[in-house]
Amino acid sequence: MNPIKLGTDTQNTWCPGCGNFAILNAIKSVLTELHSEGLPLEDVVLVSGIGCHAKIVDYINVNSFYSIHGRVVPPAEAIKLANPKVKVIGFSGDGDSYGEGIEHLIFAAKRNIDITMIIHNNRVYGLTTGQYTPTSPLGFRGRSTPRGSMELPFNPLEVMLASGATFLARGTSHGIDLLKRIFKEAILHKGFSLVDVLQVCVTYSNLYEYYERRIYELKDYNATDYNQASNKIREWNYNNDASIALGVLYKKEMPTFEDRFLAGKTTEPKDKDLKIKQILEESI
Amino acid sequence: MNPIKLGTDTQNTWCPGCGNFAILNAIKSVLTELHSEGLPLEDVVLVSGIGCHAKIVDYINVNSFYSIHGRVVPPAEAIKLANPKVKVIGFSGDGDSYGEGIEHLIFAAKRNIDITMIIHNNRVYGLTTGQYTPTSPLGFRGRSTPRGSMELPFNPLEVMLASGATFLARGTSHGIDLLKRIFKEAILHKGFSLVDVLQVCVTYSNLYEYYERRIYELKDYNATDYNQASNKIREWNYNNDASIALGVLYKKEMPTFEDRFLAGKTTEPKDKDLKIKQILEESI
Amino acid sequence: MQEFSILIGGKAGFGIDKSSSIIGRLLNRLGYHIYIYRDYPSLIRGGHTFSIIRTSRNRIAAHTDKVDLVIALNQETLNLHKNRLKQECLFLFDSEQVKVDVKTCGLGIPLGKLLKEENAPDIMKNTCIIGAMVKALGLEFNILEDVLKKEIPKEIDLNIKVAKRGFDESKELIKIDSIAQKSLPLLSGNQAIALGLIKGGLKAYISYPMTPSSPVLHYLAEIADDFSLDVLHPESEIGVILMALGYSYMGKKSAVGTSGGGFCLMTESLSFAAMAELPIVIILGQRPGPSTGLPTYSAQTELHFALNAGQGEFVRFIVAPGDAEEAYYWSCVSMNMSWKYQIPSIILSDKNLGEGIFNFDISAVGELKEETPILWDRKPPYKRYLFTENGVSPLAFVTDKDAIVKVNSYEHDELGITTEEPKATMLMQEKLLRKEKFLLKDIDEHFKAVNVYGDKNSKTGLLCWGSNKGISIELGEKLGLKVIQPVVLNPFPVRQFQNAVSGLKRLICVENNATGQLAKLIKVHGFNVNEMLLKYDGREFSIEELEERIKEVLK
Amino acid sequence: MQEFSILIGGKAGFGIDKSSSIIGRLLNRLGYHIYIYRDYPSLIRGGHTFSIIRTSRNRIAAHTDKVDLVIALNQETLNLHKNRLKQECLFLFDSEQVKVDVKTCGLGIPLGKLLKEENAPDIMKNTCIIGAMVKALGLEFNILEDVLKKEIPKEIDLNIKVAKRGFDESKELIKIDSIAQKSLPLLSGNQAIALGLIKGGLKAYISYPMTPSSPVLHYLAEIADDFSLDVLHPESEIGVILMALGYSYMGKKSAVGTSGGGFCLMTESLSFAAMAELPIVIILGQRPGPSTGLPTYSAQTELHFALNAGQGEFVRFIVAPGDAEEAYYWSCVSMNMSWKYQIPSIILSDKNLGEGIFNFDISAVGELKEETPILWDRKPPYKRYLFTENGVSPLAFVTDKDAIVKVNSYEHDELGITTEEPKATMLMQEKLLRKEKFLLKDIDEHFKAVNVYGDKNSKTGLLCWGSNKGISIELGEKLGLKVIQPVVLNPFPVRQFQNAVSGLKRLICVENNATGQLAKLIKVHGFNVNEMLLKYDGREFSIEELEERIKEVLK
Ligand SMILES: Cc1ncc(C[n+]2csc(CCOP(=O)(O)OP(=O)(O)O)c2C)c(N)n1
Ligand SMILES: Cc1ncc(C[n+]2csc(CCOP(=O)(O)OP(=O)(O)O)c2C)c(N)n1
Ligand code: SF4
Ligand code: SF4
Ligand SMILES: [Mg+2]
Ligand SMILES: [Mg+2]
Repeated sequence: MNPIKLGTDTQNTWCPGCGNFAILNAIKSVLTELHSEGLPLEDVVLVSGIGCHAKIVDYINVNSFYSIHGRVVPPAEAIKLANPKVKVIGFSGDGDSYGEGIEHLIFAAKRNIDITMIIHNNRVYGLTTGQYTPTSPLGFRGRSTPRGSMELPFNPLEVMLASGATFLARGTSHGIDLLKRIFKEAILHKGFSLVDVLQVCVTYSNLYEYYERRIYELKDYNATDYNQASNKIREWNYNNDASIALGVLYKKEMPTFEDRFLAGKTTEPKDKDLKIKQILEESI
Repeated sequence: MNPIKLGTDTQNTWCPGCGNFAILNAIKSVLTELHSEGLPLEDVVLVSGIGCHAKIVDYINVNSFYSIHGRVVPPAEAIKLANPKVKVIGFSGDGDSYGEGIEHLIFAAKRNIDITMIIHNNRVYGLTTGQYTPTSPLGFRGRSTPRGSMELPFNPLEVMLASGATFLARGTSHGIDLLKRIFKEAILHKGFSLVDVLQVCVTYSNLYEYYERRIYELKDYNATDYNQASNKIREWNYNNDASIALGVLYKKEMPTFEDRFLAGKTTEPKDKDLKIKQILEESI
Repeated sequence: MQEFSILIGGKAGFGIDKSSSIIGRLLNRLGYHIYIYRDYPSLIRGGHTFSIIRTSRNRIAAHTDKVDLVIALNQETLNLHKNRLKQECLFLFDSEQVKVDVKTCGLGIPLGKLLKEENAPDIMKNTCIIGAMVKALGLEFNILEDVLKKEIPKEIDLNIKVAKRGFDESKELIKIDSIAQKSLPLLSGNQAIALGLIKGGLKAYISYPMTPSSPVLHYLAEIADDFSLDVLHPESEIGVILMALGYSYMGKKSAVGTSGGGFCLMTESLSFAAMAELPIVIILGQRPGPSTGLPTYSAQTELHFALNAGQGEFVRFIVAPGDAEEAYYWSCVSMNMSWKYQIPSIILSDKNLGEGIFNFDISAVGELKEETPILWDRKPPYKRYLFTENGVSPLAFVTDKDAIVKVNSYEHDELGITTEEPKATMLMQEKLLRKEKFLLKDIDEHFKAVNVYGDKNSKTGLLCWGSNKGISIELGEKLGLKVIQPVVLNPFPVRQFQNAVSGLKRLICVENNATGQLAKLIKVHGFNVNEMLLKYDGREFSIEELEERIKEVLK
Repeated sequence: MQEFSILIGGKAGFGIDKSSSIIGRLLNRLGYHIYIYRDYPSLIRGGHTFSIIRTSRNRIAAHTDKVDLVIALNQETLNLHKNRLKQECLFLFDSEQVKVDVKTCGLGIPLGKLLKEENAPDIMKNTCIIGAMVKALGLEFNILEDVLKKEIPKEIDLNIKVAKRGFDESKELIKIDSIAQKSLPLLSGNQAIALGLIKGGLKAYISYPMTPSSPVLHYLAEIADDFSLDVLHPESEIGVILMALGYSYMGKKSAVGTSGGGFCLMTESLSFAAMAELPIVIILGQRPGPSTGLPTYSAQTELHFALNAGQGEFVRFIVAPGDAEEAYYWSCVSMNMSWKYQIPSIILSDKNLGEGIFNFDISAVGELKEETPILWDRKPPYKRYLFTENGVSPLAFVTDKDAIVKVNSYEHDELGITTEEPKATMLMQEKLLRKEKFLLKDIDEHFKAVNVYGDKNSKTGLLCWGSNKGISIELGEKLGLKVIQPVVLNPFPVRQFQNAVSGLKRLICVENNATGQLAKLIKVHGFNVNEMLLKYDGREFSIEELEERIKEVLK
């Protein structure tokens, strides 16, 4: 195995101190690890949406699909179906995938298709200069809500659980070791996995201290117990002042969509033209 | 109060035996009742999407907004915000609102805006001649899935609960009395309410007998108990062979979006031009 | 007999559609050419549905108002269509459902009674009356049997029995001869598109149901196993096109199908496809709008939308096939062009083309093969957006060793990494747009992008596009007019079009819309039409109607 | 001084934008006309951002490449922009960040040190250097104070202190006089649009953030209370436009704002709005595409998309204002037209118009008032889609007694109930399209839809649209050319345009795109341009650049 160069020569344009750096570093280190364990990097595809988070694909020297806002999931699914041996990792924002494109997340979870979604959940639209998102707390003063947002956030992990996701985890951008462990486990999980990363946006929603006071890592926890998972996931609702559990919150083995979908798949006919001819003959 | 004529002269084009008739009759009778209790019918707006279900608005002689496929919820929300005294009832299909437009449902639930959504959940795309939907069982053979659908359905009530809905109920199209009771309670509920109607499509997915064997009505049930509701909602997952509970499954009092949003609202300035002039002066 | 038409009608749910296929096949096997026009409202049971099966010794692709035989499964059919009959009493009807007034006329069959005697379900009424029709046309019963086996494999024995009862109850009304002409396959335009895409190398078809394109989804789902296709129906049209782009990123040829409303939802990704240079073929089945409009009827209203959809400026290939052979041919070519130039292609179809039934003569289809796109020479470093003379960069795909394949919706450099530099932007915009010149040259030199029919010496031209091809040719020949049909609509084949119209004194444009969309398009290229014959009630022109309107302007 | 330009640059996050507003206001108060060009990449901190504040004794709306003063908050600014300076050493810089090579030149201020001494945060560097600039321009300190109070209400005392330190550390480099001209308000194009909509009766503004239109959302959210507006930011652009249509159904005037990608997602509802005859105003802020493209730069690439977006055929009103007054005026008119004709209006803006800062002279804006739509006469039965001569049906709204208001995306009858009848379809399609004739007449008779400037006797015309208005006028006047600017782009004001170009020998078209979209549009109406001066790198033309290109073609 050659030493690998995972960085690109592109200038990084995240704000100094941005939580995205931790995600970038964690994923690079996980990819390095997986590579050293035998995963060819040409079998990896990174997909991203539009937002600060999405720039991550410009910084990693691996196949990538820089999609449009809110649309990380459908190309990720197709890439998996087109070649199930490929590891597909989607990077998305809370505006991107919990807002504009939530429907795709729900359906990917429902299908239990084997892709990994890493959500840079900074609870703000960073790149468009600070508006509230679906996970911003009630009363969040952003540029579209100067009087404070009028809606409660939803709990994305709860929504994902209800939709059928088989791997759900939470990390923060200031706990890089945990992030690495979670990312690796998520990528290796066979089925739909989502990691909600409480990523600190130093510019528009600096919750560093807020999180510091509340987070704890799960210990002695059975992630395969649905009821326990459901309760743990609902412990903190992204608005109240409860403790915030970090780690793998839920995990279940289930048939994946690609297993079902590709199961009966035949190999391509040698003589396509002959088949077409047959069809035509039957149409007389 | 004059006797009211709720029907239109339009020819009904549903298949004979279609479960939509029950929904039509139930809602007409509820409107009649509400009218007799003092609700002016000009304060009611019906909104529908596109699909067999959606034709319902052509058959009721009340204000209506016949929207496009998947888009019942956003106009319904706006209508409520534009005039909070109006009762807004949305009629949608499982293809319409659980498929094409699921994101709007999630956000309306999240906002807890006071509209009522009645889902004609026949678990098939009726009007486009029988394809699987998000609530069709695994293996459903529709025109787009001749080998059987490859995905588990999701449980729409579970997704709605996770999204923040404050009123969730289930009825069937062959239990019209229950439907009437549920519809009325849903309409009177202050907050986002959704009724999942297991509506039989006699042509493409005739589950009449399947339901007949499994349904039961909730008795001695406390719909305000979240845990009980959560379990009850998950008792039948739209795919397994469990019993199917009917009635109001969950109910919670919460501030509505329009309460919050319109709370600080000022009345329109008498002299708009003066205000504009002031702004201009401040811009020198 | 030179030509012959049958109208069959009843409520939706009576199997009118199936019946028309059976009748079409039957007459097809007698050696006639066939065209079937289907007219049905947007509902599942009830309402009024009818089909006109027209047969002729010549190639046809249009229906006539007048028919030779009406088959009425209900009263409404007779009431609505009686006066279409060329000869007063040539109709067949369900004598239990239809009351015939004034004088006894036509031939009534007691369908309910016959079915009951055979213990057959109501849904077989159509088979029964088709049996009766076979006798009425003076044909042998046995020719129906095989057709029924093909069309209704389920409960075939009972169906045959029931048909035989109808046959026995009937009598000859008119005599149809079989003619010595080879029978050609019958395909809907949608089937032809599907097969053309397969011919072009389709690997994945992704679609959300929407009339009039859903039949492509249904058909490809059915034959998916035969061709090892991935056929998917995901959550929405937005999901559809983005999935398709995911496939094409992986080197798997993909296509999507929809109608106007769904196409709207795809426009953002159309623009993305162009920027990322991801090949994609879009079937855009037109129907009357705006908005939901008349879902099960036809229109030609999306030409300019297709030409201009999506933000930013980019190259797209747009074709409007006019019949099954062209649908097959140009669908394959669209796939080839999308991959050769890494651009989106749009196949402009409509309900009349998609759901009409045509004879399909593969020998009349030009030479076709799936083309291989330009591939990377495997010399690293791989540059996904390498600048080249014609703007097309060689392709590599994920899992190719030493190739890092980065596609991007932002403006990007050759490696696919985001850039906002003015100079880089300019160069990349020019790269994108440069393809058009080469594409146009390619089309102009290697394809018949503009067809000419009818009386080529006439000074009057009938200009048409898409599904008006068949009717225009027929009337052009009849009335001695030159017929011009551009199939490629973008990039517009100006030279070929110029040749086609040169020498004309007068150009009459026939379109299924209210504003004259093709007329407007050619105006940009400096051509003018003299008259526009427009129809925008959702129905296709009948021969009589268009003939009259042409004659009016020729007066 | 006739004119004077300052460039201020640094990293994003340094407050360059705010600084340019402060500088603009300051100079504005001296009696100069102002135009500010903002150039920034799509990132939040870092990168390179700059603004050019141009002042002149005359009205201007364009920037020059050459500037009189550069204010460099970092090294990059100096490196990149040094050679723009008219006089070599006229720059101000942060002496702790910027190394000046060769000879000591320019004026360095130790910002960090000064801030530290005042215990002020880093973010106030810009205030400090602006203080220094005030001295450098030979101005009194006190004129800055009031401007700072307006622009930075937070921690104003510290800001003033810090500015004063900069002032004291500085020295006069050049002398700017105040001139005896009334100061006009400064507005961005986006603000002017917002205020114009309010003038037109806006009740609800709904938007999902997207550059370059998000500032309209931010601004309206801020002033919502003052005008009792409902300002909403929902889940997606699809939700946005459908909510807006819900409001307009209820009789509340609504508008939405977006850019190309978001507009794509709105096209399905644009078509719906047309079919249901629900008024709606859409702000479409253009930026370079295709796809995500260059989010923070500018383009004029959506003209044909706007003209043709949405399935089916329908009438839309499209305007492209060229400066703040026009933005205000035509936004109000758009709202009026949408409600008068019950059609969608599109305000074609772009980043340069939307985020550029202009002087706003309300006295130069034409007569304007919010118009009342045609209302139902309250005689039942109410027919939402009553056939009328001009196609416009009187409006009633929910809660109106005895009116049942049914709107429908399907083809429908006068009551709003679905129909699929051919005759009814035809009539309803004609009703929809009939409005265009009346709208066009209205525009032609009551509005200046095509503006003419420059040397009206010149035989050479400069054709422009949207944000190229200002630069075209300036150069037209300088070079003696006639300038033609159609503001209404649909329905196209052919008569007025004809008048504007009549007598011209030569027409030169200036556009920020790569294909010449306006040139193509006028071609449909029978007009041709002789030359196209196109720019498609996302940046706006500078005076020098366009002047040179014009001179090149005039040679
Ligand atoms: C269809 C569409 N709508 C809006 C935008 C503008 N836009 C770009 S990034 C963004 C928000 C991103 O927020 P999030 O996903 O949370 O990413 P972050 O910047 O916070 O990492 C928006 C609204 C767009 N590019 N496309
Ligand atoms: C954007 C868009 N996509 C697709 C369609 C076609 N379409 C019309 S109805 C329908 C399915 C309706 O299914 P459902 O909501 O379950 O209603 P049902 O007919 O079963 O009552 C579809 C896909 C459409 N009208 N618009
Ligand atoms: S704005 Fe926030 S999320 Fe974006 S780069 Fe800066 S700190 Fe990170
Ligand atoms: S297709 Fe099904 S849902 Fe539609 S009208 Fe018929 S029975 Fe009802
Ligand atoms: Mg975010
Ligand atoms: Mg359904």
